[in-house]
Amino acid sequence: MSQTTTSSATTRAEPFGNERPVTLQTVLEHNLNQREYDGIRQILGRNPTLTELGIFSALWSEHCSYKHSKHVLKTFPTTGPQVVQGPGENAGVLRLPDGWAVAFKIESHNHPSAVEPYQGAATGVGGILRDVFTMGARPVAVLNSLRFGPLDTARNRYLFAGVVKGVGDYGNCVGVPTLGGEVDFAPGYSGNPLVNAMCVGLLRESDLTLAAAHGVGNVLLAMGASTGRDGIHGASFASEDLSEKSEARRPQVQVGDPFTEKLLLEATLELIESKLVVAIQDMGAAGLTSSSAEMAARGGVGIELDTSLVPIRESGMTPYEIMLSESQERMLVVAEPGLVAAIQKVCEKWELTAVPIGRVTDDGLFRIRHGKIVVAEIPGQRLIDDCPMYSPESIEGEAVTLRRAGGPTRSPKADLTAALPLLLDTPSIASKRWVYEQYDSTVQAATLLAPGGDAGVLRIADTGFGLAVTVDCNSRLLALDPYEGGKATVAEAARNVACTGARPLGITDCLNFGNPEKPEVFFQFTEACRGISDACRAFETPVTGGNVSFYNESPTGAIDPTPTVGMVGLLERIDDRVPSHFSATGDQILLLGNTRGVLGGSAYWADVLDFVGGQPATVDLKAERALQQFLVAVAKARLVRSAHDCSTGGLAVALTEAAMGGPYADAALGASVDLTGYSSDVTDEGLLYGEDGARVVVSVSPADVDAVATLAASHGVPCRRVGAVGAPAGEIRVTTSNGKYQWSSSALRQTYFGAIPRRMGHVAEDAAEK
Amino acid sequence: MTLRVAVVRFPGSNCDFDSLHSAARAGTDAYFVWHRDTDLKGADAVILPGGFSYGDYLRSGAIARFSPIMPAVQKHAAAGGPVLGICNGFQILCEAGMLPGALVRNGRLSFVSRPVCLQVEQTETAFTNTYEPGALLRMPVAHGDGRFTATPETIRELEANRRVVVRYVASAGPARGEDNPNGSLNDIAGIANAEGNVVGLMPHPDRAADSALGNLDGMGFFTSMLSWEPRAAAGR
Amino acid sequence: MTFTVHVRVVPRAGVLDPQGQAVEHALHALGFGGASKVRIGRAIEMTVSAANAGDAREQAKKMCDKLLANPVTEDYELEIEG
Amino acid sequence: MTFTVHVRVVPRAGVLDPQGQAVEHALHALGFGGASKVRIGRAIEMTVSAANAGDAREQAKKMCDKLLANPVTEDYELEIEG
Ligand SMILES: Nc1ncnc2c1ncn2[C@@H]1O[C@H](COP(=O)(O)OP(=O)(O)O)[C@@H](O)[C@H]1O
Ligand SMILES: [Mg+2]
Repeated sequence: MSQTTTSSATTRAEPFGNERPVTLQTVLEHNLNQREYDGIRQILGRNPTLTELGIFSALWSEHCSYKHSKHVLKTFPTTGPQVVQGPGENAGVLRLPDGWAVAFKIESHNHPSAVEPYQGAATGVGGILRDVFTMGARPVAVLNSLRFGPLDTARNRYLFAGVVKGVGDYGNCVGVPTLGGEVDFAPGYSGNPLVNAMCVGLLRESDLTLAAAHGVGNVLLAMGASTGRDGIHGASFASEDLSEKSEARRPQVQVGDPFTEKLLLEATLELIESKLVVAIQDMGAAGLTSSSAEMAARGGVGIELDTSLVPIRESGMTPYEIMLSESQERMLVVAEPGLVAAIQKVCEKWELTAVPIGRVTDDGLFRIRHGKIVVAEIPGQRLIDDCPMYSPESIEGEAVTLRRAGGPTRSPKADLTAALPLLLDTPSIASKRWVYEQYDSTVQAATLLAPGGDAGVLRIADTGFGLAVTVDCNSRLLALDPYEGGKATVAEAARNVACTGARPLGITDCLNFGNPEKPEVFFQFTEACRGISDACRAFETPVTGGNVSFYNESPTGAIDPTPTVGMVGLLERIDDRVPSHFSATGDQILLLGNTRGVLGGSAYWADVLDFVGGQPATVDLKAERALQQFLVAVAKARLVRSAHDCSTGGLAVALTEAAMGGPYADAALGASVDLTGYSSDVTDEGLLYGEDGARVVVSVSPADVDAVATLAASHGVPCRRVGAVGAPAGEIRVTTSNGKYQWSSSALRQTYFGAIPRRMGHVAEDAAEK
Repeated sequence: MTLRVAVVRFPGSNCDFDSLHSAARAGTDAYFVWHRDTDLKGADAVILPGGFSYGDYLRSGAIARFSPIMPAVQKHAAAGGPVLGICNGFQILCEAGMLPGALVRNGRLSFVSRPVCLQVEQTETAFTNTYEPGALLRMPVAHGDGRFTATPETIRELEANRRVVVRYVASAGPARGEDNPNGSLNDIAGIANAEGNVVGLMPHPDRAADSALGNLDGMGFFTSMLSWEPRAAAGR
Repeated sequence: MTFTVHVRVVPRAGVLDPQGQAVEHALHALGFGGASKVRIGRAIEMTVSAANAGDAREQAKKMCDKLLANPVTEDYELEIEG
Repeated sequence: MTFTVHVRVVPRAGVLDPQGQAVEHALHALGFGGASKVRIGRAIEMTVSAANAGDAREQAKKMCDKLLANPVTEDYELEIEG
């Protein structure tokens, strides 16, 4: 329990060497304001030393303190029978059958990736892996959600190529399969790409380890890589707009070492299994500072560190630098003195070092010495708890209201046949094979459904069950209507999971937004969170954790709101899994859900008619839930051969994706679909390209059509037989009351798989845009 | 008594369990040997698994081949004992000079992870003797340095003595374009030594040897160890 | 006239070089205890046609700044052979 | 005494060097038409303690033959700085 009081404690600390005295200027350089500085002085009862200021600035940065978002995050549903660990730890944990549990978490590495895409992305993956294995979970899958500006500029192609290579090289080396992800391209991300990495880990519920320091007199050990000057001030860096200034800050670039990460992973799991540690946590953002302060606060204890004992890589590092370094592949361990030798033996086996650098104390103080000198002494609980919280103004931007009210000006381009290949050639819709082919998706020999379908599915060795994992976000919908967009994002994730036959269990989220001090941005944030909350309540998929990334702004303005949702689902019997693609000529095609033909916010309007706007479809959470439950039931009954949800691009794109087959199918299949049954007040545009939610295309063997229809009816899910799967290399034909449309399935396949490679043909010279 | 199979774990191995489980499913008594060990604990056969030993820094397999366990592996192989190198294991065998040639950066210069189609061209080896000659197999590749390269003489020697064990092909006919995922010379995916007891390949039979995954095409590499009878190279 | 240009691109001082570390360990394990401060980068070799050595260097420098080296993490050195 | 050793490891002539080709192509696209025969290898930089320059070279040579270069595909060159 906490030892601290709210009255200003009297603590003492002296400057280190000839470090500069703290002035208001220094304070501002540390991204703290006058009010926050006064708070610090009040807590200390004196002026801080430079080291103390650095520590406060890191922990009171947006990234660590959530000072603009905490009160909103509190509104998330975070409980449920399946929740083992909700928000507050390094990762959330959900219960699985037979004593198993799944730990998962998503986190952003946007700003580092904008400066150095390869290392920024690589270290992003490294950080999220550590968040999961510090819980005692073995990582079994990684996913990534990426955003870039359009591929028609070399700079954007360079960032895209570098990020993908960075994500791949790191995860491939550590040996965790990438089972999913998403990539979207829009002008708003040009100055400010997004790199969100998610990790899913597996553990025995009984092995769950929490990162709370306990036991006065216990030892703190620095484990893993030595400490250099990498990424000093990464935490506050991540909390400011990108500008020329950040270019000047380039020396902060952190370099990832996936080989050391792999050793760290094995050593950590061995330490936890053999019950040698009290607590363990990675040194992530704000490195030694946040890991030690967070562990102390969670345990309500004090700690004392001696920075002169920390193994360093560069000579002459100051306590300030050592406390704030973000060198990668490091862990902080709390252990009983008697077990230190045993811990070091395990580390030695894995060619790592674990060095005592401090101890747990009973005075509730966060004390840093360098040898004899005390360079920082701060009441620990207040360091974490007393960061001022903000609730900025929240007003919808006028431009958005206008865009929502508007509509496209019809143009001759509106040829509904030409529109389909055009959409399939749009990088945001086109196949991402160019990306996931660079990621090992089969290591660990557990992959049942690899990238290229709705959700990734892996089996849990020696059990009958599996997990489905996905990450989703449709930023265009959120930009137009953050509340409905928030709901739609969770709904799409859940549909993707349910399409494979798995039951959605819970989510983690990465909330990427612009500067929260701008009312229109904060409006997007609060509304999106409200939408996510309502959807999660309706689906009973609690939020178990996540991450907030604000200040995603560049000279060109704020990014579109991008709250990425990562979801896991349980597939009770792996043999019930359902793929996304048609498999047999003659199978019947059924369309589930209601089709109203809503085009607001659709890709058709945006990419074909050049109008980004309109009112997106209202998400019917009841219908989505019913659809999810039906998909799980119909998979259990083994009644469908494939299931694929309708999202961006509407029915036409969903149908084509299912027919064209997976990334390595030998041939694309045809399909003939008859939509004349739909009331003629739905336009052909709406039928083909409308983006109503709660819809899924399934293929069914002719013998099972009636059984599927009956089951659908019993779930209250609209279900209509619309056609049949055609021959290999056949045509895709759609008939409506007003027209007939026809495409060559093979040609569409080429467009769809060729779109990104075609644009990424000159990676070598794009590198000139670094 | 059952066949004892030692799977060597190097720092950075990440397919060690995949190989161990595949060998066990094949009915062998499979166990781990640590890279710092110096004896194989009475192994009848040895597997060098996939992964990124020592991060594949410098060159894939270049550092691992100096591990304390390697002399024992070399001795075992010299005595005719079966040794299988999968992916990184293949790279280590080449770096150690136990197989000819080298595995260099993929032609496309990026990591490639996808299923490939293979044809079994040599069944008189410790790891392919349960396959039908010419059998077509589907299994994943996942590597950055998989382009097999060697001097023209070596290539000629390998082809002349039918030491190419598996070759990249199309589902029907010879490989075209992407069918050879890394630009290997002669579409070579795996080779053997003259005696057929040492085999290395880039694709992953260890990821295609489990009915639960719906693919058993790779199982033969593990069952073959059980039915292998060494014969003098002259006997070929 | 043509010149042979050797470019040496190495990780900037202070930037972590995991590859160099691994190789240094390996060298020690192999008994080369005398080796230290191992850094590993890229060696680029090319022919440049230019009026004179100075011009060749100029061109090579431009190529490095623009393409061959990553200013965020790397330094480079040039050598021109007549 | 300590010496700075520069090792340049390059793909042997005749061994395909796709990376070199890609970079050469990129250089041309960026307007550096004068560049040709681009080959890309590894630059290794280290400190070697030795009795004299000759001994340092000897040691470095051994390191290359044993570990730093692959005899099947690569050639190397050494430079010793006092
Ligand atoms: N968007 C969010 N939704 C729910 N919980 C969140 C969100 N952002 C952060 N949290 C929770 O707040 C805690 C601190 O977050 P963070 O600082 O990102 O952890 P880490 O140390 O892994 O960076 C974590 O437990 C995280 O799950
Ligand atoms: Mg963490």
